[in-house]
Amino acid sequence: MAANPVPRHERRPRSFYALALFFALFVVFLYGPVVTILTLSFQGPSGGLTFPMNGLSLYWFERLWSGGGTVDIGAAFRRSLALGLTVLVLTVVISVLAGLAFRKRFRGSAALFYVAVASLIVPSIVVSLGIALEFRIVDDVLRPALASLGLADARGNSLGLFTSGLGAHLSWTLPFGLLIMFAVFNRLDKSYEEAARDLGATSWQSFRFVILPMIAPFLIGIALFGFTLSWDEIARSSQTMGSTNTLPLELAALTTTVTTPEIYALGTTVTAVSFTVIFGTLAAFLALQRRRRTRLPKAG
Amino acid sequence: QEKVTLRYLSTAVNQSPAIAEKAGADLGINIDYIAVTTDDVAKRVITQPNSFDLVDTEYFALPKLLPSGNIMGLDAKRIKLADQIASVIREGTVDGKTVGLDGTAPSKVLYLPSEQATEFAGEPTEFLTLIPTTYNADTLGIRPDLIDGPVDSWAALLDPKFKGRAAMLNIPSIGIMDAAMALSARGDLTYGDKGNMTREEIDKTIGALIEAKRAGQFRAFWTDFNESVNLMASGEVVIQSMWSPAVTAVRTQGIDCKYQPLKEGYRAWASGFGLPVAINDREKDAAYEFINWFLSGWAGAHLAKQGYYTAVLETTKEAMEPYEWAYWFEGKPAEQDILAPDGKLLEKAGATRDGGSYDERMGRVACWNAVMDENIYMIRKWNEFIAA
Amino acid sequence: METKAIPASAGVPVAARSGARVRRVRTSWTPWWTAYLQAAPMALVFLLFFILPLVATVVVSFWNYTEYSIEPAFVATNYADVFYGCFSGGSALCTTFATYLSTLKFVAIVWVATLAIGFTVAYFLCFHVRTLPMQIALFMVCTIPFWTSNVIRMISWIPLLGRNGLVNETLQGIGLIDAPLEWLLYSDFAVALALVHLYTLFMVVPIFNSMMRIDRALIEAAYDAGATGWQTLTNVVIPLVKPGIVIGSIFVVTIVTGDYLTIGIMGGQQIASVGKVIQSQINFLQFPIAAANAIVLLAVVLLTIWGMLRLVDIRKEL
Amino acid sequence: MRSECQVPSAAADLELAAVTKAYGDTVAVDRVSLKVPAGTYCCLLGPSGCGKSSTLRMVAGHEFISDGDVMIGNTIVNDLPPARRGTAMMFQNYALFPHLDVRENVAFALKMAGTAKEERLKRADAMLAMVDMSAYASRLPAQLSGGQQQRVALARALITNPTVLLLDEPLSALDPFLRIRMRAELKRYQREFGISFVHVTHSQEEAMALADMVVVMNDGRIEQVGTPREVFNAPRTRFVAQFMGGHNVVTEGASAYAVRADKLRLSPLGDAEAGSSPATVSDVEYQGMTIHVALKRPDGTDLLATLPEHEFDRAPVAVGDTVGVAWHPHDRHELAA
Amino acid sequence: MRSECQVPSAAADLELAAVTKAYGDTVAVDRVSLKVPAGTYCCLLGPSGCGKSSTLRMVAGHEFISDGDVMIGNTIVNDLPPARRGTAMMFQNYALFPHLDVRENVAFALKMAGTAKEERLKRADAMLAMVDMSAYASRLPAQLSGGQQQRVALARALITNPTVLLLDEPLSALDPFLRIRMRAELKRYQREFGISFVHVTHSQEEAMALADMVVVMNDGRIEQVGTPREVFNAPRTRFVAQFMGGHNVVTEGASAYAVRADKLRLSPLGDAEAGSSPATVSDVEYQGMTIHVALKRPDGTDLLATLPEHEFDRAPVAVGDTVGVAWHPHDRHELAA
Ligand SMILES: Nc1ncnc2c1ncn2[C@@H]1O[C@H](COP(=O)(O)OP(=O)(O)OP(=O)(O)O)[C@@H](O)[C@H]1O
Ligand SMILES: Nc1ncnc2c1ncn2[C@@H]1O[C@H](COP(=O)(O)OP(=O)(O)OP(=O)(O)O)[C@@H](O)[C@H]1O
Ligand SMILES: [Mg+2]
Ligand SMILES: [Mg+2]
Repeated sequence: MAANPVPRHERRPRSFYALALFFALFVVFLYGPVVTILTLSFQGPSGGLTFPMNGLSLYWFERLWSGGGTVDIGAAFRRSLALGLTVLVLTVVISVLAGLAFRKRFRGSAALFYVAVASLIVPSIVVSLGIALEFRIVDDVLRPALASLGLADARGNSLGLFTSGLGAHLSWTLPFGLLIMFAVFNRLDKSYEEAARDLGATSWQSFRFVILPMIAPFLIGIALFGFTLSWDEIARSSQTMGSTNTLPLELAALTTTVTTPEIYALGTTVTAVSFTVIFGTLAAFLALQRRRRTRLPKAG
Repeated sequence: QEKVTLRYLSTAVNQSPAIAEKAGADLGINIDYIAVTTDDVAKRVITQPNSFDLVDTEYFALPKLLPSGNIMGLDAKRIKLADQIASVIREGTVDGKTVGLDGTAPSKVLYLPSEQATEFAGEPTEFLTLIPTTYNADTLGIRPDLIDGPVDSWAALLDPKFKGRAAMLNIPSIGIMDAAMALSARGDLTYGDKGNMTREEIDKTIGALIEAKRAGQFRAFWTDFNESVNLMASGEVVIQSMWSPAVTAVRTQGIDCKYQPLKEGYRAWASGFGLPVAINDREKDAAYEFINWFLSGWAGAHLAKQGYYTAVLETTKEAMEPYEWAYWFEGKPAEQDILAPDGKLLEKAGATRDGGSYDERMGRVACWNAVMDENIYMIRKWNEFIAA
Repeated sequence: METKAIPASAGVPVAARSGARVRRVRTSWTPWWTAYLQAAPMALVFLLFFILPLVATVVVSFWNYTEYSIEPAFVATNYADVFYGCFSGGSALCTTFATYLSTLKFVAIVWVATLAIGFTVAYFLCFHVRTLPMQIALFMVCTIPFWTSNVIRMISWIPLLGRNGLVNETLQGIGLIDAPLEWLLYSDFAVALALVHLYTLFMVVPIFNSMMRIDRALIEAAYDAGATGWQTLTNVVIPLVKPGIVIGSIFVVTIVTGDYLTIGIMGGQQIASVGKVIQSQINFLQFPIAAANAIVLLAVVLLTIWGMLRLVDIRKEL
Repeated sequence: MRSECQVPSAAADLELAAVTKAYGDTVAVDRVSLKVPAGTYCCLLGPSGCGKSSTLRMVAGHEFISDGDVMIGNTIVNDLPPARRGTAMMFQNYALFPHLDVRENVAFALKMAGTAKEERLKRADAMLAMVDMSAYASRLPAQLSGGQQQRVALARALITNPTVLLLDEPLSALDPFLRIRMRAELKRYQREFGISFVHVTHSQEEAMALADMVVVMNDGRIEQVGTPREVFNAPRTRFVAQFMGGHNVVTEGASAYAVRADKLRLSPLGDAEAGSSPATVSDVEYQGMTIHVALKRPDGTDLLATLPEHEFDRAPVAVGDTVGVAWHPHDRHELAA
Repeated sequence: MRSECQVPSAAADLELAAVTKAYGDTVAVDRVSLKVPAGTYCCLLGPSGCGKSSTLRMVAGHEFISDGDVMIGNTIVNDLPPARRGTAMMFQNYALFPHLDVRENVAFALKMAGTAKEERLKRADAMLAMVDMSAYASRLPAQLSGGQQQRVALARALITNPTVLLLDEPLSALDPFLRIRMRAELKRYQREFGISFVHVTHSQEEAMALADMVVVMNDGRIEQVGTPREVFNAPRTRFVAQFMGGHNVVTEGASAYAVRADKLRLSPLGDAEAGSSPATVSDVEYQGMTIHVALKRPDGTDLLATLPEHEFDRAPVAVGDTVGVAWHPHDRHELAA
């Protein structure tokens, strides 16, 4: 009865091809420009900011590395890295704690939630200005008062990488962390905690031995968010970093001021760091998953 | 004891790694550069007075900085070459003749009655606000290869011939003076003091700028030295007010760029070292030591070879090759190839410097960068121009 | 029932209990304050770095200022300055309105563009890519740029769009144009392009998320009822992804409204934006008027969001 | 035949000819041929993954047919879009549009066809009246109970006047009590409308209660087609016997036969009847009217005897007892495989 | 009595005294009093939302008791944490820790109690051997089938030597075939360990098959407690009769009585037996061994008759036929409410 032994082929609708083309163009749009600067960063020593390429070399990377440029990128790089890592750790810890709190009922939970969402949607420049003002007031008003009590230096500036800067970044990363925690905990059945308690685990044990291992892969996600959001943050950093600049601020300043392909070399380097972090995280995530699945010999 | 570190706040353009290196070798002092934009220098001085030990800022910012009480007078007695500082800075004269003093001329804001004063003295005293590092006279930079016909007046900045290929300096207090130079050159307006306009003058100036902007005169605005270099080098812009070293920087890229002297004269600027009130004694001593070293020749020559003028001309001359001095300061044709400090070729033998000698250039200054009394009003109007 | 001895810790023997009782009802095995303790760090961060700064902004917006200091006071002059000339009836638009208009123009352009692109991309990923691994892989391809530096992504346009940039050279090379296109860089076009490039992902992600939640059976049910592809889109898909659209829109609108960097760099510093105004006022140390501007900006953004939220309840989405 | 024509649809036969569905390399449906006469309640029955849904969805047009033909009436519908096949589908979770109210859900197909608003709402209301849901016309699906949702889904499917209604596990989302009630309703509607229902289920109880025609599937193929009684009383294969439940499959040499659990007779070992063999009681489950006695024969075969309560009470057995178990030779039913 | 003591736990009675659970204003469990003697298999049976889970969870200590007392042995455990009550709970989806392998899951309670690693793994292995899962000791839960997971969950719960094992719908996650198999295993383990099982279900079939003691709940209260046969044969209330299924509730004046569906006898109207009344057949459902005939009396009462296949075949009826229906007076069972 089966007349044709070869099954028919299923045809894709025409819209598929149109949309696939659109998608391809979108990807080109997304990556194309970055590819140009990646290419241009390998200009020869006499190359300029635009095509055509004048030779092919690592000259601009060397210059960047040797600090031959106008500003100390290395220091900004290290500052951003330190800040990013601090933000990463704090974001993970604070988000997990808050996530745990939201599993229970407590007064003010709705308010806290709305504040978190608000922190996400209030324009960053406003938050940044607010923090700068707050610290200005602290310095202008509180500091002399504290100084008269001998508690602080009368002159001084409280704005800084790890005071206002850190706070500004947390106000940006924590809402993301919290929302991810919601997603994670929504999918985490309460019966696991009950089972742990049933088996004699204390609250801490139940967190340490049950909840934490179960949510660990998602914490990697939060960590990634925390780090990259901080690593790339500009608007909130703009007024809050005090006497130092983070890498993106430095970059933003340089975009208009550097006259050589060194800026592209820098761009390439920064992109490389981002990619390393992303793929490192992904690899860690996958490794965790795989270990879960296959760390054990197949039995029976 | 550990080496002293001086946190040196200024715009990026004033921060030569070579100077830091040499100072480190000569004095055993670490120079730690903090690079920010011109506006930010002033902002830092006011809001974060203890975030630096030495500031290199422009004289025109002083009327804003001094009242904040964050800047301390420098003791002239501790500056060995204090009385050899160029007369144009000390007195506003070049070769005995008074130059144009419109705006915040350095001579008006150089002296303080006491170390901690918050008002200017008005006459020479023992305390100096800033010790000059570099100064120069600005004019229009052009791309002769992309422009036909001569340019000889500030009016060219607003000339519709350069529609879409001119740029404006977006530091309001300086930008408006460029505009004023252009407008008065065109004969549209006359000003009492271009550096201290009345509201009416501001309104008219900005009105004219808005008109030009709407007509598409400007390609871009810039706020930073290197930005102007980029715009010029990439050919996006063919005419704009420029800083002399910026022209030099374009030229080192092998691009034809001219620092065009104009019949109305120059807009001058000067910047110098200041000390924060909050400085500690050890850093203060080091700062004086560094300033004295700075004035002693090597640093001056290093900067002069980028096109800046320096505080103490005598020591600069000593530290330069005669042919270099002749080219940079005397307006003579270069006897040999002129090289930048990093060894790149700037000019072939035989070239002369745009605008001629030091005296010719500084002698023809028409006004100085300034902060006006109506600054707040002016900034609001400037924002209107940006928004237009 | 009388059996063996009970360890003292193992509870209260029946006999030991009094008859009358008012039960104190526990509701959890963890002490009541645990939740507060756990929420405290986050609450504290938001208090210190979000609530108080906003309060400070409101307060300072009523202060006085000079060139170098701010002074506690209660004056409305800053607001008057913000709206200087706006209500005087002059024919020209005042600076603030012009600035907002310019900013809103970008918001509108970028919103429409990101929505169109974001929706199409999400739709393709969701309904035309068949296997989940492929969907995830392509989704990752779209999201990875989001994790890399915004500044770098922005400036990468410059070598492409300049007067002597790649695009102009190419177009001239193939003889499509004989003079370089001036409007490619330092123009509204450049700004819009860069903003779309930077922020389309903020649309793609929530819309994709909403779309993935649509039960495939609903689409089949629509086809079953005779709907064409387009009818399915307008009658089923779009109504169901509305929450995703709203969330994406909120992101794009707030970010673009507050943006000053992209508009600055890509607009050749020639284009005004509210963020830039605030930023330059901060640079000139005019904190109180910057604060007043920030409050006005905040009000505008919140009003917009409030309007959007009236369309959709996004809490369901979280 | 096409759904656009708004007259009550002519009943028509549904025929599958060697229909095959391959997902990549896995063959989900393997050359299935089947004829469902007009007006039949047909149940596709089988374990999870046996290809029931795939078969149904190929008929509906939601799955591409890899090979073979689907005919409705005398039209090959392989390449027709779902709405033009004269089929309508009721989805497992009903797939009601959550953003439309009940009336709009029901009127959806008419709206798509461009019927004027007034007309389509009128017809939707009429349809809702038929399924007794008029009172809920302006509720959203989320505000309905499972049974109510089912009725709306039914109304929505029937408004297109389909020739064949396809139902994919329509009852599995309901709780057991509702499930039994809704079962009766489905059967009633099928009778009233006089069209064919093709109903996918993995519950043999459901299939037996509802179907005129049961199609037992396994592993992409049809194992047996017949009336419920045929299938239950005369399972053709070991698989069918086991899957239908209530059967003991006894292997004897190379062949096997099935004996219904209620045909087994237990007797005390002492006075075992002829042909009985000993077995140990391994479990006794009370089941209300009947009692299940699980037995183990010395050779390891498990047997299940279902005894009416009164019969069990006459000679109760307990776990561990050894009893004689026997059945009439004419209750043996030989199996093909 | 405490779970820490590692000796096999003494069996103990479980007693609920006027236990109440209120969630805000809704009273989920309303003064329930119940005594489950040591070593009993007790099923809590009732429709969805009747408070079964709440009751069980109060016993387990996962829900706080609004009023009343829970006693295990002669200790009031109201304020004891779950692990110190001598209860253990098996969760509906088993709640096996997905990141721990089977052995670690089972040893979890011992680890929490601080038992040395070697010791606890040894005991876990012993427990796994008891539930026949030794071969899977180092698999992760995700690599197990539903039935295997259930056994692990059982082992994990039993390793604490509980006095009472609490099970909340332990079989509902399984497919129907597995469900029946696991049912038998649960019963076997209960017998082996000799402790009480309290098992929540909404399936009367499950309850009847398993329980020594069935507790029928409705609306937060207990409707009836008894052995499965008592409850099925002598439902105390209309609710129990209806809920257990297979019963007809006949109202006669103010009182009502129940008649089991298999006690109804049908006869052709012509030669109706004494006491029979006419009724119309509204549905005939084939159920394999039996046939359900739904009837409607002229006064509107619905009746259900369950006939063995052979009896139905002797005098088949079809939908629409009118028949006489009758039952023996001694099959009437008077209802309290
Ligand atoms: N989209 C798909 N891609 C690949 N394989 C599929 C797909 N859909 C179904 N299958 C496979 O085809 C086989 C038959 O699936 P089908 O859904 O028809 O089974 P079913 O009988 O409906 O089962 P269930 O009772 O679980 O719904 C299964 O082995 C399934 O894994
Ligand atoms: N945490 C809670 N908050 C408020 N009400 C609740 C909560 N848990 C249960 N209820 C309500 O209490 C009643 C009894 O719930 P319970 O879970 O005990 O029922 P159940 O018999 O187990 O039902 P099911 O068979 O559906 O599991 C229900 O009406 C339910 O809505
Ligand atoms: Mg299926
Ligand atoms: Mg329950």
